[in-house]
Amino acid sequence: MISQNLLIVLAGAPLVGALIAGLLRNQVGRAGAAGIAIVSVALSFALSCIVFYQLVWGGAPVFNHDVYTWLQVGKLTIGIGFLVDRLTALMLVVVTFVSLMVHIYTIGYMREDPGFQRFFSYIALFTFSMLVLVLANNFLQLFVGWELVGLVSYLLIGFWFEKPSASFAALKAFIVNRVGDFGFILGIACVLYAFHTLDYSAVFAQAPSLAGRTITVVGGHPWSLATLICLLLFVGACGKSAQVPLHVWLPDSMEGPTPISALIHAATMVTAGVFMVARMSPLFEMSQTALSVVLIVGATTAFFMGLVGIVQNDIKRVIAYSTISQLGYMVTALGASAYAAGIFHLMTHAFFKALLFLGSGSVIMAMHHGQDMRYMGGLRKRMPITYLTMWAGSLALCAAPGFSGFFSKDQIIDAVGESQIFGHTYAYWCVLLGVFVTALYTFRMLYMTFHGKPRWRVEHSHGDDHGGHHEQPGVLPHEPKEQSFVVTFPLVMLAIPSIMIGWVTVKPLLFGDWFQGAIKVLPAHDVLAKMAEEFHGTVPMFWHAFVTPAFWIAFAGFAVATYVYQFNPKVADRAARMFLPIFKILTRKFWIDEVYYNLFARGGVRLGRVFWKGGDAGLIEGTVNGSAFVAERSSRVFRRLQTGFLYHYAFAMIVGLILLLGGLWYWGLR
Amino acid sequence: MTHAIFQMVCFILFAVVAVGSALAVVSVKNTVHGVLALVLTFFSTACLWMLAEAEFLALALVVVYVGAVMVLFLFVVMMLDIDLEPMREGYIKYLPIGIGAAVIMLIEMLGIIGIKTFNVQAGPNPAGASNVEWLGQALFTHFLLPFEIAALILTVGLVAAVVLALRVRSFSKHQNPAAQSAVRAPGRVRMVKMAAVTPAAPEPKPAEEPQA
Amino acid sequence: MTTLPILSILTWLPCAGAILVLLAGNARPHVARWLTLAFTVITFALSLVMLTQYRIGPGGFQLQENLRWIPGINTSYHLGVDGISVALIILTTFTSILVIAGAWQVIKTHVHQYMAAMLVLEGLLIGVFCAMDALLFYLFFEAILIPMFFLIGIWGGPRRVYATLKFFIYTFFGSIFFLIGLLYMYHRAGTFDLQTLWNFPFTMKEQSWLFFSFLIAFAVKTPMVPVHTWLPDAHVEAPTGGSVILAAIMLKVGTYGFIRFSLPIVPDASQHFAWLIIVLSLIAIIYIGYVALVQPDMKKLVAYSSIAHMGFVTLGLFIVYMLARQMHDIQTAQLGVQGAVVQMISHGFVSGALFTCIGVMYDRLHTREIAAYGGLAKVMPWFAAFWVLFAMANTGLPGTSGFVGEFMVILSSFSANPWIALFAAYSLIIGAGYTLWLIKRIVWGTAPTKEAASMPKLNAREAWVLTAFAVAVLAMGIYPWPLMHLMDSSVAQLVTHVMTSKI
Amino acid sequence: MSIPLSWFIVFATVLFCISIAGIFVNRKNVIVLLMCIELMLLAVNTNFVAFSRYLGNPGGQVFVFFIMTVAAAESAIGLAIVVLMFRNRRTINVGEIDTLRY
Repeated sequence: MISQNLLIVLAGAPLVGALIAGLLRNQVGRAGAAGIAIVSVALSFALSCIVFYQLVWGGAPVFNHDVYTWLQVGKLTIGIGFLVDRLTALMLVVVTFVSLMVHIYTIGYMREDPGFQRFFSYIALFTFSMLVLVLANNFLQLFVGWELVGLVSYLLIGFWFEKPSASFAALKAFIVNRVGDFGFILGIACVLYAFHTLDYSAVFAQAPSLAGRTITVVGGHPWSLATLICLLLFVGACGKSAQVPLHVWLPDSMEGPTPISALIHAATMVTAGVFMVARMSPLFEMSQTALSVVLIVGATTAFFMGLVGIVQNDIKRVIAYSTISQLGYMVTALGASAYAAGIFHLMTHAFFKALLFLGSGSVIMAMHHGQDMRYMGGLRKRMPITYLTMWAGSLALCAAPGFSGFFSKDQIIDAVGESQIFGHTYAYWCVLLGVFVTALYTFRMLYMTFHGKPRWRVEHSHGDDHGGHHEQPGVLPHEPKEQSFVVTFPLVMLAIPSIMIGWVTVKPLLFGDWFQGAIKVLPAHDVLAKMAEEFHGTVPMFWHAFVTPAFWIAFAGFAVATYVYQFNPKVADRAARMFLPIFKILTRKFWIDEVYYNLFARGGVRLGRVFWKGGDAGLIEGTVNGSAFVAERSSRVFRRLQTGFLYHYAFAMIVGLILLLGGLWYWGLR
Repeated sequence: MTHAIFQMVCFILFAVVAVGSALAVVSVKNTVHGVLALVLTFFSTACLWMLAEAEFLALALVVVYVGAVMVLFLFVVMMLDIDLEPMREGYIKYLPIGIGAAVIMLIEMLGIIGIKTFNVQAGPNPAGASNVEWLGQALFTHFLLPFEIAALILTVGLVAAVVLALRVRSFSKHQNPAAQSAVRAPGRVRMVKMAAVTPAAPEPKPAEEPQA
Repeated sequence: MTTLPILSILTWLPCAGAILVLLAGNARPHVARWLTLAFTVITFALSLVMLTQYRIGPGGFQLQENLRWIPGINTSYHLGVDGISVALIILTTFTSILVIAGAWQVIKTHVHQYMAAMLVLEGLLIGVFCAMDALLFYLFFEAILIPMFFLIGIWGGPRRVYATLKFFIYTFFGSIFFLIGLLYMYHRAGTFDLQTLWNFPFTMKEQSWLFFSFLIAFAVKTPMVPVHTWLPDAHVEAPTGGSVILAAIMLKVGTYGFIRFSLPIVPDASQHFAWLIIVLSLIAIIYIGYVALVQPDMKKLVAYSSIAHMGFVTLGLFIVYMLARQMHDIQTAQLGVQGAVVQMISHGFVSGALFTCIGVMYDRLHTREIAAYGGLAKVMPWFAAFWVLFAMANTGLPGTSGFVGEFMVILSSFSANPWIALFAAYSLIIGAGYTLWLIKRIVWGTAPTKEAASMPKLNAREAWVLTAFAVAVLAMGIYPWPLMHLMDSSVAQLVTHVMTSKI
Repeated sequence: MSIPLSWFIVFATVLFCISIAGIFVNRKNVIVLLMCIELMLLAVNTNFVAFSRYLGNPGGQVFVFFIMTVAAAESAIGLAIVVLMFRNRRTINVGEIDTLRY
């Protein structure tokens, strides 16, 4: 039995940590703030492990209770509470573990930053928000957590708020996320309309009743209610999980400090969309159309955003596009009804992508906050731990057999192959070719960063003619060197699950009924069940990998990257010239940013100006002030009647009298 | 019968005089003559009121108007040294308009009065012997409050006329007893704090006289 | 039940205080300040006493006081409160304290008169929320204009005369129609008593006319598009305290009027014309959102955002007909009305806080131009934190009060028609757009001038005021249930009343 | 009494119209204007007297009494104003008194 108090402590500890680190930052000092935040998150992690243990091995039943009533109108009651089933428990452990690692890492990364305490406050607050989201037992609380993580993401992207690009990126991230939330809240409203409740268990219990229910949105055309709900909710997922076309904020979010990129924009927050769709599996299963949309969007994201990653030069942006692409994989899995595979990839991805980000952060620190890979290279010897762990993460990312990513991604590809839903062929090719792309950009990044000759130089003297050499790319004041223990420890800690976790979890997670009702799949869609028939254990799966196309495609990517970036770098330039149009499209990221900026941001401002000057100041104020003007002008005319001469007034009176008498004579005597 | 004819003749006589003198009021050049013509109008109208058996009012008209108001007019006209010429300008120009308006109004009024009332005859005099008694009965019973108010209005009119016409000569010297009796010590005496031993300092400026 | 006439005391105590404060005179501003603060605090305490005396369970109108006032026209001094009014009264008394504290040093000339005007305003506002007689309501409704007129006209900015006149004539124009409506109702029903009028069977034609007479008055006051243009001007010119009161409470008078007059007295006409209000509300949300986006003046921006947020209130109120009458979904109808009322309260806190923030900045640099500020996060870190909090509340972030009302209204409007919800939810995007762009320009970045870079930090008084607002905003966002519970039965009664047709 | 009512009324009407014409033609002389007003009041009073007699109601005559009171007060004040005006502006020409002009 899971105790409610334990869960409150679990969720509340990071909040308390955040409040102390944030509000009392001057009182507790730098060390105090870091210590409190880390202890609070460590406590959460420990409790998460306990919960996980109780649920999986301790035989505890699913916990589903409200802590307090948030809203009550008539019979409708919405509370703040906890739903802890195995899906939640898995997320809890992943979130708190990665968060803990990032907390520790932050001590090193943010050492010299004046906003040290603020940073700890934010990430602890983030952990709390994420726990609220994960633990939610109703749509309202889900939305609360959903928006809160968006808030913290906003604050952290804009952490270095004096940089205009950072505050712009923060704004962009928030607003693009809001576009997603716009769909999400409508989805919630639709759920309320359909079920008259927002409680998960009640909604999911009634979900089958959705079949055949319709709603008329556009005159005369009944839409399937289930499809509408799912599509609206999926818009939210698109925003949060950076799926096409709402992915634009994630690359820009790299303006934030690197630990944040690892925690929020790789491991946890961006996977909230995936988690949400998996959580809503009973609803999504009701709509074939919605699943198709999910599948196609996910596959498109997986392939095309990976392509963009190939041409990026900023090390963090490469990983960012990789994240978008991997999120695409997860979403594709969801679309193929392989929710468990999606969640599984979510978990492995959390470990190896956090690892990659933290590793890149380590590199960035060594390069004195230079992020451009064109000025890196040859760091292999100088940063061995970072180098090795980055290799481990990269192999996991590329689904090298045996690494965690292999187990998850291979299953996704298989699942998509098995799927019979509309768009599955397209999706299959996308995810398959995506493997090549993944390998290509991953090893490109590795080679450009760690291998080859150094493209940076060190200048010790401060007084030479290169005035501000900090601004000059590739010029370092010190030799790059391996970072301290607080940085390498999390790298190692994350490398271990990146390598190993797949071996122990693939079988239970995917092919046992591990989630026990947290995820519902209709038998007709159950691709994992089909795959289970062909699954003969983890080790055979490992060996089987070498005969799958996915492996060889990935290997091709690896080979191309090795040839081009390790042995013959000129090829890259030549290729760029040869395929200039394609290269251009990729470097400009399909012009999506430009289109959005001009259409929505600039267009919005222009529209606002038109409304303001034309509508408010023109039409309405024109009418209002115009009526005043007319009154004033006419009174200017009419006051001429006031001549001030007595005889004019007398004359007017007599004329009036004559008229009056005439009227009386004419009408009065009838 | 002869009595009736006599009355009618009298009426026509006085009416003609009244109308004639009224015409003179509005047309003569000299204002003093105009006032005198107005006096005549009042006199003849008072006679007409006599014919209507309103003896009290007829006498009051003579006493109040002819005796008081018209004298006032005469005083004012004679007192003020008025250049009459510019006031007559436009007289000829506006004469047609004035006559036109007057005639139109006359026609309208007569039209409204109509021929129907032309021969209405009066009954016996309700006042009986004494018109004054009849009027007094009404005035001091039914109309007592308006009567008092009228008295008040007259008083106010009197005071107002005096106040308006009163000329305060600014150069004349006089005392203001109210201000004298309202004065307090600070208005007269000014306490000055001084050191016991004064070094040779410049003479303190004499304080301004506070206003009484 | 106590016999203490608590509502009368609440209404008239501040007015009595105003006289006392005036007696303090111009020479002793400090006496005036402390006296005013004392009166507002006492009034707030009394309003809490009222809260304890109000029995939530049965709902309905309680603590009633009914005295003959002008028997000749059958009108009486009739006060009473239901859950909605209780909430609004507490909002009024709470905000008044903060307004007084906020204006402590800021108002330098004629302090005693300013404070007296504020006290009178507070009393009259409480009076509006208690009045149960239409004529009494009208009296308070109109009388509010007087202190506000002085507040803007005397302590306002450079274009205060224009703004004052515009504000006054605009609102007065509206209320003339209201008065005509009132007189007609009296002519038909023979009384001004609200409870009688609620149950009086007006015909459809009468209802339509009355509906528009109410609409013009309350639409101007709320304000709804297209009669909103007085608000930005009034806000820009008003002193901080005036802005706060205007945004936090006075706008609520308009929507409160809808609740007390339009909905219950002319339900059939309201149903018939609900589409009009809904369309206007949606225009307010979207169109005004875009207008707010491009404002170069902070106060105007927040003023426009107030209009957009009031759009949610009117939307929530008039959605009730589609839900309750056409779809027979009383549950969701209640949700909508409840959301509208919650939004009223929440907007009171949030806009009040935002205007206070702007006032704090204005006191330092004496400009409201957005471009004059920047990098507040570095210059005044705590203040920046407050800014971000209130801005987030303005965008309707969960955990703050701004979320609750919007969420409920969007949820319920979806059941009425998905398109309404779609347009309403657009505020999520556009609201975030204008608010956070403002934040980006003033809180993040770097200070554009040396003056902006050396603004003094928050002083204790400002910090306390903002903290009080922050606590209110957060408390309402995290645990809105008590507020809803307070109003639940009243809202339910309103919806039930609205359900029954009069024709 | 054998004089018909209409005689009085016609007389009053003629008097009234004369005074109207007088106001028109003497539009610049305040004193004559005042006199014309007196004339008008006289016409009205005559009507009252006649009606009072023919209806047998003392109210009419009482009213004449009041009208005379007020008229006396009015002409007293009017003349005082005229005097004051003359003293201040050395003229009573209406054409030169236009302070109330727009």
